[in-house]
Amino acid sequence: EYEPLLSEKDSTAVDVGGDDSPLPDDLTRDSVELPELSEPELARHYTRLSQMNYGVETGPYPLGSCTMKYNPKFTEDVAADPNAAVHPDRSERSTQGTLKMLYNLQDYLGRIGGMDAVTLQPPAGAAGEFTGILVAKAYHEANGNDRSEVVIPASAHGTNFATAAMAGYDVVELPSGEDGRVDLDALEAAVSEDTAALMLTNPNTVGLFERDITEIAEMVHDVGGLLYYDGANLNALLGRARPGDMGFDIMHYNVHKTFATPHGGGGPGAGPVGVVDELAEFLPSPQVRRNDGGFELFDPERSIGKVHGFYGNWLVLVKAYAYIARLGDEGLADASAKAVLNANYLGSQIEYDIPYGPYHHEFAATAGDQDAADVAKRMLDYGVHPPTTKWPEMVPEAMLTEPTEVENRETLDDLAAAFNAAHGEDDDTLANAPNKTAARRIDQVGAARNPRLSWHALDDD
Amino acid sequence: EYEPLLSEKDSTAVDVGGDDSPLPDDLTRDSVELPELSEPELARHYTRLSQMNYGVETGPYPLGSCTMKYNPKFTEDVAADPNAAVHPDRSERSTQGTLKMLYNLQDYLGRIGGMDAVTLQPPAGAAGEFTGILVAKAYHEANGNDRSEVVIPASAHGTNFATAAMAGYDVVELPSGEDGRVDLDALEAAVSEDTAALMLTNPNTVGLFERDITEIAEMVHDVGGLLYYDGANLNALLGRARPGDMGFDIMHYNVHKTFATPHGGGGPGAGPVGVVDELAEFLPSPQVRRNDGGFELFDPERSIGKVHGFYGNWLVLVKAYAYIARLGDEGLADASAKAVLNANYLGSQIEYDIPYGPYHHEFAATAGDQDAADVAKRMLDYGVHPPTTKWPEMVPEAMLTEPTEVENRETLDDLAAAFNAAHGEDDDTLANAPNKTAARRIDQVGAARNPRLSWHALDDD
Amino acid sequence: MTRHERGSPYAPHTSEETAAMLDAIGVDSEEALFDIPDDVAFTGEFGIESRGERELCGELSRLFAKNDDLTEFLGRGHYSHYVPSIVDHLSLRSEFLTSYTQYQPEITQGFLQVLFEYQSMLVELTGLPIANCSMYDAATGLAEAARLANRVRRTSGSTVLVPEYLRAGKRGVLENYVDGTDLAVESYPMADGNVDLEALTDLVGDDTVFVYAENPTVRGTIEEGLKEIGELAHDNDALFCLGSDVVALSLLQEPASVGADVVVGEAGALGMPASYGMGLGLFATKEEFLRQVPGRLVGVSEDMSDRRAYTLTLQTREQHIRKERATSNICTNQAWVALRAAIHAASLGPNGLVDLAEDCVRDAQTLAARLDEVSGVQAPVHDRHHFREFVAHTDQPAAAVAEDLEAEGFAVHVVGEHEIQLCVTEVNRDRIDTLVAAMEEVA
Amino acid sequence: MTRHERGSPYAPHTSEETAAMLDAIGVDSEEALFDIPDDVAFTGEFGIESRGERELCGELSRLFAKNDDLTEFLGRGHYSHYVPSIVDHLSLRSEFLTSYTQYQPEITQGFLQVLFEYQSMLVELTGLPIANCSMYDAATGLAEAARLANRVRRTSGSTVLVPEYLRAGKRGVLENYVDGTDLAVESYPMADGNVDLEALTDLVGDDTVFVYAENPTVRGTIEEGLKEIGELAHDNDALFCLGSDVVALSLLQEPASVGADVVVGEAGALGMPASYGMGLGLFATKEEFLRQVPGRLVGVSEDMSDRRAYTLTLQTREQHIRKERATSNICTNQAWVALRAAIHAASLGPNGLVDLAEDCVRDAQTLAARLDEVSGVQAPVHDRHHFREFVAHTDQPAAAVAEDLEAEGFAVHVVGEHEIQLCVTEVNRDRIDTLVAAMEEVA
Repeated sequence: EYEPLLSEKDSTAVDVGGDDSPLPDDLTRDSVELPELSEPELARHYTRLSQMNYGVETGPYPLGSCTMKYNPKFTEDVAADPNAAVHPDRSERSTQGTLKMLYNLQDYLGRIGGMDAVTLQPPAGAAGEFTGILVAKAYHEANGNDRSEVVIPASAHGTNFATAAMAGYDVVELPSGEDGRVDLDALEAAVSEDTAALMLTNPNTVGLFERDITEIAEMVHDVGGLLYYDGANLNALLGRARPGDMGFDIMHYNVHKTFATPHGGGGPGAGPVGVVDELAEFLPSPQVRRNDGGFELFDPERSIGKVHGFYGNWLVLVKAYAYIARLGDEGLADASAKAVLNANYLGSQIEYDIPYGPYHHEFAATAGDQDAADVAKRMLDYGVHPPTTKWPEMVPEAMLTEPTEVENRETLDDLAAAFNAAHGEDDDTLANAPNKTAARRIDQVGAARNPRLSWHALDDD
Repeated sequence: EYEPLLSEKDSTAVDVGGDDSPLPDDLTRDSVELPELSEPELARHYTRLSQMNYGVETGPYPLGSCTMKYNPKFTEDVAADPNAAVHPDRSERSTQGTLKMLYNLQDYLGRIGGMDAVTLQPPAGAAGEFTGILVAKAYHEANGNDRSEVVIPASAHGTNFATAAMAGYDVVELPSGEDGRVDLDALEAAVSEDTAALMLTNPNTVGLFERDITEIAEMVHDVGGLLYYDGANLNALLGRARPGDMGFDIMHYNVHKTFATPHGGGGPGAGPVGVVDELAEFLPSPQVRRNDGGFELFDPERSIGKVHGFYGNWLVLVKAYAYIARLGDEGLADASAKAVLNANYLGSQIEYDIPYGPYHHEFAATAGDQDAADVAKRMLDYGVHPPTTKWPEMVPEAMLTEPTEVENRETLDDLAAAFNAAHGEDDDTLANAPNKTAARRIDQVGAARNPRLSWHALDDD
Repeated sequence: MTRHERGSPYAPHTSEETAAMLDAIGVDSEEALFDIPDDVAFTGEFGIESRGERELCGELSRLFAKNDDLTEFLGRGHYSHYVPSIVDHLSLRSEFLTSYTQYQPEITQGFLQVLFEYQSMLVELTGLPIANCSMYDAATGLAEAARLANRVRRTSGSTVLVPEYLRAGKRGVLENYVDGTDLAVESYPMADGNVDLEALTDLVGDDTVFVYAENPTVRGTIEEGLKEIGELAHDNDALFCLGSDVVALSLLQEPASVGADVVVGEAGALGMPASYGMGLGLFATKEEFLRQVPGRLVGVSEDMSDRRAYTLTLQTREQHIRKERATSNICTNQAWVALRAAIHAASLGPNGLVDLAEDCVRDAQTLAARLDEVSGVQAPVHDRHHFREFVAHTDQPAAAVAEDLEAEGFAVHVVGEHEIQLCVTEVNRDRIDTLVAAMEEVA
Repeated sequence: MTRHERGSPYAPHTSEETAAMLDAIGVDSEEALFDIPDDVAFTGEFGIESRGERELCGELSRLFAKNDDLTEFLGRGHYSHYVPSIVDHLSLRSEFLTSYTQYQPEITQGFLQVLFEYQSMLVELTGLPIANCSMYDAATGLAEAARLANRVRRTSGSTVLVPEYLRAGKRGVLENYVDGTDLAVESYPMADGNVDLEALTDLVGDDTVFVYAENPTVRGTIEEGLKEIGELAHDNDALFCLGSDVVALSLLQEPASVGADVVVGEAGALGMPASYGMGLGLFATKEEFLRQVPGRLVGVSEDMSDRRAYTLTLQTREQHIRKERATSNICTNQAWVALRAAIHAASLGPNGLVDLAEDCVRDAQTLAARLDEVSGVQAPVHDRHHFREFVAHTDQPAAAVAEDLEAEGFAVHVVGEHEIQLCVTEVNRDRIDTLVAAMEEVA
């Protein structure tokens, strides 16, 4: 099972510089030592490694809040179009195809989110959040209205907190209400003239719709703050509700969950940001707009500038566009309907308690007396990917589960069976799981205590 | 581990005909019943099935005489060029690119085999043999010289016998000499005025070079017969010997072994056939030749006609061409050198006897008192693909082993370790192997006794 | 890219490793391993220059760009349907693409199951209980069918009857395959595109071994007298062989229902783009001929744990066991193309498949009607239902019309002095308007 | 293609299954599962029409064909090298492409090992012991480096010094990333393409937190005073950050040897074709800053069977654990691009990598010399060694020259009123002759 490191297969040191070098020796390094292997050896290496990796074509991936749904194959072909492989410094005149696609995607995203203007530049969701908060900051500053706080529900994604801090804001954490939603009294207490923005996701991180969203928006707007929508859960609402209609001023889109772009083991992603008209002038540079018979780039009047060296993760944007165009209105609405159906069906079939509801595309079950992380490890033995565990903290021993619309009933039943099998097992069994995977339980503490982060570090062992 | 059949996942019957049909009901069938599944379900189905399949990127594949070597990835890209995806009935004027590649490949193959003309039409090696024998037959008939026999060494590939029989010839089987090569006395006895051809492979099927090839050729030519070269083992000789120089009149090329085209689990292949000048006029129609500034198709004067409905397996030919052009003279010669080196190295490391030598690209070890097929099954447990077993029959309990040039020393050592581990094991262990594979030993007799050849047949169980 | 500067980029040996291995063998050099007499040793050069991967990809890209960029309205046995992206992605998985024939079923269950499913789909589409896991193409399938008839024939006859309208390539292959037997191939006439039943009745007799008909015909017409043809054949102890393709089979009369003994044809109409005639021969037949079937068969069995398992079976029919008494010399077939066709068919499902086939009828009808409105063109020539393609009459010489159309960017068949043939599917459907406009210019 | 006529083609539900599932849940309809107040319910339409896969592929193919077919001599931070075919084939394996972040390491050892190997290659190339498994791009890498400096700074200062010649995009990102801190970005001047050491000496002081230099510079010159820059920074308790790319690193002075505290830059120079600026930010640093590193790190550990195993580690630096006290908000990074870069680097091996880098020097020299012979052009402008690219002076206005070149099929940068910049690698090397010919026409 064990696949050696490349460096264990070969290590070849090559001298650099010398008589044949095109550079004087003082401008070159001395040597490079790396594996030198043939193509057949590499093909086997990476093929074997791929076999030691779980993807969504291996089985279900119900990682709540993260999750993976099927990535349509044709979107890869479209993204590989050689005519689309252009350099970012080409003239606008010579890249009308690229600009048109970007324009269309800006337009589609605006319609889907109920937003007036969209930037495609942020290269991931967290970068989208950062962009959105910078836009909010620029807006307040433009109004001569420096504010110092961003309000965030305790159950929010960790990125919200980190993003606000990166932008220089103090974070005001909002405790959850008893029903799992925003507590309006707590919100009242939290917002003030110092509030730059409230960051919210809806449905929230346990799948509940914030029913009081209109009041929430009013409360934030009343103190002059802005409402930021974390788009992680927009996949629950397509065609049924739009952040713009709920009173949000800024939002980012999660393209892998909502628009089925592959996650590639951790990226690349894309985090387009939509804003209401009033904020459009602050968006990053450049944006795409129509001109006579074509498309052009322009810098919004009071642009915050750049959040990516060029135009973001182009290939990901192409795939998102292709997905949206493939599904259209009805397909998008159906994707949300089936995502919610699947979550509710799966929730109805498992023996663990689900404290909060009615939930939409995901639910947070509790492992109760069991350790949620152990339950997850045990589920690996049953051949499925487990849910997200121990988060959000408002649910003790949480198992946040999001099956997506692409699973069929049989697979959901398999998932339920895995949950239910673990439900009946003792702590010892769970603590020693998994047993059937390529690697057994991995020592995380040891990894952090004695960091070995390259094959060079292994030589020292 | 078990993956259900598509039909077990879904079976949907669709009525055909009726009011909406563009055809009257008497011209249509009544219904079609097939699985109706979504793309995500199909992606998982075929991905799982692929995981239950061994390919050359999984590990070594030393199936003697058949074998698999690494199939360079770029040849797939080249074959997928949309400009090459043309219909065979296009005009020659509009397919100059296609014709030029075919012309170049004819030319390359001629140089490599020492042949004067080459047809690319046969869609597999066996079809190449058939083409070659039909050419021989046409030649003899054109000389008013009907002949009835084809002489074939007992150790030859089964296709040789079947091919000769398909073409209407009687087969004269030639026993092997004691040294494993053609016995000249036996050959003398076998050839006569009735001999249309001798079919020979060189190195032969236990890897030995037929040292007396010049005398063999003379003996066959003296009675007016032709010498046919089965190209299965040409991969041993590239740049060191050519069938044309040895006196062969006709040959086919094995593109997957010699030129690294993928075997696709059983095809498509290609079996180009080369002939000496005298036989060129009998080759299948059409051939490609140069004309003023371009390329054109033509029918050889006394062509045998067609052996494929169109022009053969185009995609395979493109890949073979790309491989040859990638390697060039030195690469091809080195491929043979390393194939022979690897076979000899592996042979030197195993504990089984190898009765015949000096061998080249492959060797036939004997399992001795063990059952060769059982040894092979046991090798599966050691994670490698086993050799071809029980063939050729001249070696008792033969294990014909051909590692190819793409294996490195470490992999060859792994293979040797698998051989040697089995060598020390008892019959019971071997007979119960494999134990670590997705399926255990499969009942072949039962499969043939009670043939169930479609999912419809399973319904009857 | 490789550790030895010269030589094969796909051989992993460093010179140190080579030396160590030679040492282990006990020889001094690679040359010492070759046992080639001097008089046949090759000391020359092929004169083939090695190119780097990048250079070669560029070279071949430029080479294929020499093919004109034409919209093809071409069929006649080689068809283009849209191949869903999933087919490429899944079939290129190296576990499938780089595997050999399934001689070790325990580690090749995946491919065996795919081939079993492929056979099953053909069984469903033909209504015949046995389908092999492929022939090279439709032509070799037909030829093997005639040879099967020869093996099982109950008559002393030797005549193989084929339609007057038959691709020359198909007939040529058939003639070569029966060259080693005493079978002789003869044509029967067609009437307005379809089989001339009266003429066929006159021709079929004691001497007839095999009657072949196509549906749709090579001219795209849909046959109306299949049952009668089958009865004619059977009444004379001949086999009835029907030629079709995997898309047409999903809509047209089920071969079993009209008495077909063997079905051959193109299964590569699914799974493959236009590929210069590369095909996938389908071959299905009745239970009674099982042991006479050419080519490979995948069957179900059990493993030692009594679990269902797949394996190549009935191999005693095959050349590697039976040698000169084999049913055919075929071994390598078109397995990977069959895998692609199976994935394509599975992607369509029965609804998609029937829809696709119905569109083949409708599109041909639409295009024929559009062309019929063009002055100087009458279409279709045959007063029949059509599938995918049809013949049109041109007042101008057909060759000139085709040449002019080619200059306008379209490829069509020339099938008579004043007859062209056109094939339309979803891949060129949206070019109908421009084709008609071009035709108005040139006809 | 799907069992429900309308709706998502990627949702497998038949209407029967949907009904059964609703029944199991105990509701009547999908609508009943949505808890959305009427006042915010959306009842309109997006107006986005669904297209079939085939139609959409055609539509997008035609769309991208609107991009002109130009030969690009473009660089300035986004580079095209030939990506071996193996990179595409292996990286597209769905086990890699469709996996999520490795939150369950027991079933994602494969990707973790790839990322560990990627980190290791960067450690080798930079000489620094810590490399993360990616930033979004070079710009965000630089920006995160400045933020790291801010967290670890030993001075009370707040000045971040960057070169006068710096891509505007890179500087823009940096400014946004330090917007929430009290850091301020200032430029230092360049002299003949490289760092003006004297001027920099004058500028660096107590207030300096971070000194950034690039090698090669954005104008393609190879820096000669790296050691001095590093010493200047360190003498003032500032961090020295070096920007480079993964190809250049294999040839030019090793960052560790010139005192770099952090190395950032483009690793996407390997593994990716031109992709409109999509990048792969490399980030390497010293051991002492380990716990301040932004982004993900893969480390080695053991499993319960004491076998080596890989895992994401030191996650307490990250946002999902540490929230507002995280080192950065980054979570999704460019993992798959890193995988591609690693496969590309492994395909090249150290010999191939160094050869490639040396060619970057030679090719730039060749092209500059060729252009210098063209009347009206002087190249290179800077009397330095160059890597991949260089600035040329044009007697005509640069914008006009670039526009005329574009009409001839070439894209170049305009970097001054009379300055263009050109980048050459193996992918456009064979177009040098035609470029020079075009330049003779237009210059």
